[in-house]
Amino acid sequence: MAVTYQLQIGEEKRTAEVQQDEDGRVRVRLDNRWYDVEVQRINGGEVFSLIVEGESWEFTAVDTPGGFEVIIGPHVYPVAVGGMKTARKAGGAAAGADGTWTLTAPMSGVVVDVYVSQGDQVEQGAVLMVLEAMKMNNELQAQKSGTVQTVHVTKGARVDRGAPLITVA
Amino acid sequence: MAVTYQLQIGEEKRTAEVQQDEDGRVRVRLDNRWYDVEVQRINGGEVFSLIVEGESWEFTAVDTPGGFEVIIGPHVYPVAVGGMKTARKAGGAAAGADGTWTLTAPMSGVVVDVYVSQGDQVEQGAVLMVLEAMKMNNELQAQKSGTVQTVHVTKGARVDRGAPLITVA
Amino acid sequence: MFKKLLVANRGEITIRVLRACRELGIPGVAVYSEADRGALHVRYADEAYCIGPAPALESYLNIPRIIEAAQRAGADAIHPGYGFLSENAAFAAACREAGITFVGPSPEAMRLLGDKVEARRVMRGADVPIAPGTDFIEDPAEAVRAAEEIGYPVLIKAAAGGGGRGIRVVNSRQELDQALETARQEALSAFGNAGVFVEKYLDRVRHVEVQFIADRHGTVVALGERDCSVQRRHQKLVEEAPSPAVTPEIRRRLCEAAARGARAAGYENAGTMEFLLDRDGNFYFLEVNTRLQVEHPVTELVTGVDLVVDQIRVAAGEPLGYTQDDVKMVGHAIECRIVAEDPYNNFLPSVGTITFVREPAGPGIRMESALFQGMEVSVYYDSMIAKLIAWGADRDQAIRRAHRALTEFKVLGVHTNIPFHLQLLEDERFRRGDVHTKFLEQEFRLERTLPTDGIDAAFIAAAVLAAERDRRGLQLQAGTNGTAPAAGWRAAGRVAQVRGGIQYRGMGWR
Amino acid sequence: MFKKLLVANRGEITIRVLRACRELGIPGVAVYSEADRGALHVRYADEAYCIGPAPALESYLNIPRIIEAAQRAGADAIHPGYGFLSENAAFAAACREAGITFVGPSPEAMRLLGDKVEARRVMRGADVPIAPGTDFIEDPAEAVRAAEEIGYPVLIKAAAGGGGRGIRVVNSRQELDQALETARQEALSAFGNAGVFVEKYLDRVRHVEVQFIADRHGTVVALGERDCSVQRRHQKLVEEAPSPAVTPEIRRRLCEAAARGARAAGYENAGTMEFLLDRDGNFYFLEVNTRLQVEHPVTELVTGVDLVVDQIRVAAGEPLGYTQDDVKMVGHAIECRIVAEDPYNNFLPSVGTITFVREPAGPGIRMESALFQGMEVSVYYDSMIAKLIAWGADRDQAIRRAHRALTEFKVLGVHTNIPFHLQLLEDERFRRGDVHTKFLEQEFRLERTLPTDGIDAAFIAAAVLAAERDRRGLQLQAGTNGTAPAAGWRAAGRVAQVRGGIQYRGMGWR
Repeated sequence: MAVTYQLQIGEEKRTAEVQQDEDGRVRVRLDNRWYDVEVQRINGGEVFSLIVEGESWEFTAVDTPGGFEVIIGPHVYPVAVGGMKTARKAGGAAAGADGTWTLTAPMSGVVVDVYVSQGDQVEQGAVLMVLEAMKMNNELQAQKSGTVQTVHVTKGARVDRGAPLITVA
Repeated sequence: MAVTYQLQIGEEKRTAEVQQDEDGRVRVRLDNRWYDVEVQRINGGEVFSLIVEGESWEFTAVDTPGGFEVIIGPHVYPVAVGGMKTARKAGGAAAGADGTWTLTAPMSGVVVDVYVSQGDQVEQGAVLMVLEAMKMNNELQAQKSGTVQTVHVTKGARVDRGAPLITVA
Repeated sequence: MFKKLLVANRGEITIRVLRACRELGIPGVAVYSEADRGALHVRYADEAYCIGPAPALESYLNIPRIIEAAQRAGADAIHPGYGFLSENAAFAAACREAGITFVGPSPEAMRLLGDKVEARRVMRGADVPIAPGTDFIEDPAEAVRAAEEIGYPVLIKAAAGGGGRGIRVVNSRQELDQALETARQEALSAFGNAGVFVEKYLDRVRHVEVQFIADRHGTVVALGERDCSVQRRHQKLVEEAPSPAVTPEIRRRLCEAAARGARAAGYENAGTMEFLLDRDGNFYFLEVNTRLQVEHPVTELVTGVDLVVDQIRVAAGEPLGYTQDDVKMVGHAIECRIVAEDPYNNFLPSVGTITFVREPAGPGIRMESALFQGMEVSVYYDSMIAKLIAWGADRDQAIRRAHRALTEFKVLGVHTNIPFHLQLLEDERFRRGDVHTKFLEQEFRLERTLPTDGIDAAFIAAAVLAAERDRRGLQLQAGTNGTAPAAGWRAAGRVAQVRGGIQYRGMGWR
Repeated sequence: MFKKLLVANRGEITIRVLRACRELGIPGVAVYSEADRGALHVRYADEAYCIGPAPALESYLNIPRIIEAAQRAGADAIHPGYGFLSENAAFAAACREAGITFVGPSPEAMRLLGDKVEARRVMRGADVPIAPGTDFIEDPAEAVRAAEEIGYPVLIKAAAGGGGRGIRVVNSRQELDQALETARQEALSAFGNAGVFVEKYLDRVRHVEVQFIADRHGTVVALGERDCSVQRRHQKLVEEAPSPAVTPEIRRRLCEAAARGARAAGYENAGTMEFLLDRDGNFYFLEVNTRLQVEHPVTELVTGVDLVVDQIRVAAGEPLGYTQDDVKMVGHAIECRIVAEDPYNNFLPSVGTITFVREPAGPGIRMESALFQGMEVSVYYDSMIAKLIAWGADRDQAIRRAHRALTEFKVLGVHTNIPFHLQLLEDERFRRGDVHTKFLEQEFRLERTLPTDGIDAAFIAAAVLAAERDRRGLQLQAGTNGTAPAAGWRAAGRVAQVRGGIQYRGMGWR
């Protein structure tokens, strides 16, 4: 039995095929190359051990819309997975289906300053506002270039974690 | 709502009453004395935090036939609990309902020597046999004084963990 | 010795103090806010008392509730840890009034040194070098004269500030009037005290501080210096001992200055004198921290002294038991503060539940933390969740061990600054010891690169996970904070590069 | 330096060596049996290869499979750890033949020192004190003469034995003939070599050993002694450095003897020379362990040396880089071997799945383990699951820290000997340093007492658990190994006693 997926990390893309024979041996093809693979979930928990032709990797993984985040050492690999039958529904506050992006409050806090208004052009990485939380002023940046569509909050407002703050179209 | 239990650790006995009022406050009576008690299970896991009128205890617990083992620091308190509606069934290989006691193999290994035969009188603590496992010769002791009823194994036998070895009546 | 000691704090420092209590055979008492009922410091303590709701103002800063808990427990000593009430003279006074020993300096010494202008005066009198500057500025014209004399840029500092707060840089005459006015207003609103003064602004300097401890019997011992130049917005992130910039001769002068200053202030117990050190080996008094520091373990590792045990012993009136001549620094120690923040998203604090944690261990590694699986990292308290401290026979070994340990450290559920520390320890400038207090802000840039060999492993992992889910319905945790797939990431061939002497291959727990 | 290093071992020592590799920037390779697929050492390594089924004979003792794995990985060095193949000269020779550097002494030195009679001869020649005794005994009459001359009791020892194996005590002439015959037969069946010799039996002596390391360039350095007198059936349980019984003068003589002996044997890399030390300060050569010892960390903590890093460096041909004069012992270190066994049931090995583990940390504590939640402690391998090592400025502080750390150590799923260690560290005789190799067996008795205040807490806990189960169906793990409610337990008022300077109150994580 074999299944095929389209995988992507940043600019890198692979077509992957996963084969498992009767005695549990797993082989994975990335584009044209086959790998002998052994995976073991440790204690049914967060940690997986992966051995790929002698190379030993330890990873953990979490669900994301449209794929997984695979965490190896200090690095987080966001893997988009195409072709999965049972993918978690895409969506969520961060990335709208309509191509907009909404900045949400990463934690509860108080809005100290808002630097943009509706209609402003913003570049990815620009500081949009300052949220005070954990005794610190935290500058929140645009993760997308575009036009400010909505500013949901005003200076001095208390916001809860996850509250929409600014939408960029 | 209150429930009452008969508790015993070794020679020590207590009657315990547990009261919980609407806002979750718990009070426990041991014989004639009431204690204000706060218990919290940490992360739904193995560890409980118990605060008894300011004294802070951390414990873990496992089921035993007829009660619990409460583990506090390096100490294991075997608590027999009477009056529990949902007690785990007593029994198991170790203590027979008929008053016999059967020595079972604490690990897989090889029987190096058997020091007793059917009909022998043995004292609690006497070494009954030697089992080799983990590269060591392990002397297995009688946990009950009495008469050897059955010797289930012979010298040189390979035994699995849990296998009955010797029954004392 | 004390009958019972209460720690008026939370987190790793509370466990640090409770460990010292246990080693001394003194029962230890914890206090906790409603948010911390299940916290490790509560479980470690022999006794624990709730002192109020989650916000620190209502619990860990609540003096009456803490004194009440100490009285209920029958504690005859209180250790304040760091932060919270540790430099609050009113708290030390409240302890004294309640007949409880405050493990720290007297309220009088705390007040004296808490006022920066007073502290400068005392230090000047004790022949401790201070940066050129003024006393209180009453008249703006005075500030202008002083600034001209000192030479721009200058700093305007709040007398009641500290730890980098209440400081403004003034680059020219044009900025001065406005800056002075703003500084006064800010100082008044932040510290309840409008007093400000002018001080020379020193550029490209190192933050070097001397740990000292004094007993009631006249012994003052300086335990060498720590270098805390790796800071972001005045927040220390990496500290080490000894300083790569301090020669034995500078060390001798630093230690003598700190001891003179401590004596002049009538100081008892542990304290830290902070200095700025310029490239010519000149140092200038900055302030005294009248408490145990976050970074005290690096001093402990190179001197062998147990600062917390000694704090408790001298607070109980015991003589320190060693003198300046007994102090030898052996090897090198380095501390990495592990903070729950997202290094790739402007170091935003990261909150959530720790779903998995594995802490480093092994040769040369000391961990100080209160982490456990299931712990909530909340908005209420400081976001530092652990300290990783490494000792080595020399600086290079200490850095290698710290780096190795960072690769072992696994925390799931919140973001941490571990990637920042890894890159810093690989940085050639850092490894040469060539940093200053603005190094992070001006010269260091966190890379957003992913190792190439990890990319294929991640692809294989994702393919297997997808197949497992399709076949057997594999369940995983949902991603934290709805992290957006990082657009800025790019693959980079970091594998098998050797940079700054640390090889990337062998990053392990890869 | 090596391109890649394979560790032919498992468990904590493999992680210890892999950590050194990572700090040196050398990719590390693990091998594993089928039982160890999920083990920590496999996950820590950069590469990992399966070398056979669970039984050690088919995997960790399987020389061809290990050499094959090294060749497949392209490893140019193999570290054997301790146990398994670490003292197997044939393995060292097989490595050499395969063109792989064995991190340890030459096969020739291993063979020479592995033969006790040969080793005695070499040491006698190097002026190392040896216990009165014989060479090989061929003729029983020779044994009788020797025993009469030496004086009973005497030991009959297998020439090929070691680590306490193959030794019989003979108390009188009557026992001699029978003992000699049995010893020969046992030696033949156990070691494939019937050679035996007679040696003086020394009573109430200490086990003291000297760590040394030698490079290829003629440098031999002795790193001071360790005291390993706390043993049960020749199994070391607690080790410390320095020995409480060794004066600077004895230390100098011990170190000089060890260095002379190492030179005489043509020794390269790390080794340990074991001695018996009597109450008059006389010491007698016992044997040389031609490998890294379990207890090497106590030497590392007091000398600051990284023995594993140095082993790898000298195996690669580098000069050691320091001399005898550079070695300074600072403070005191003590190691507790944490073994999966039931101290209350005749120290029977305890097997099972680790369902929860929390390891100690904090000031002065170094942990070496490969523990994780979900780990299987199986019958196949050694039952030591962790090493807890504490450093203190003096012996008292090291003991207090070790004791404190033991109270923090929580392992569920198997029994451990932690209660034994706690009681040992509280024992007045141990705290005075007044022990010998038979102390545990002859003078120490593990108490089966439960602290009284814990009894009421346990009652309250059980009452609450019972109520939770009745109300809400609380689920708990089933007890391990069907432990019978211990009939021998009795309550005892251990609370608030101070014994041996350690107070029981404040036992914490109580």
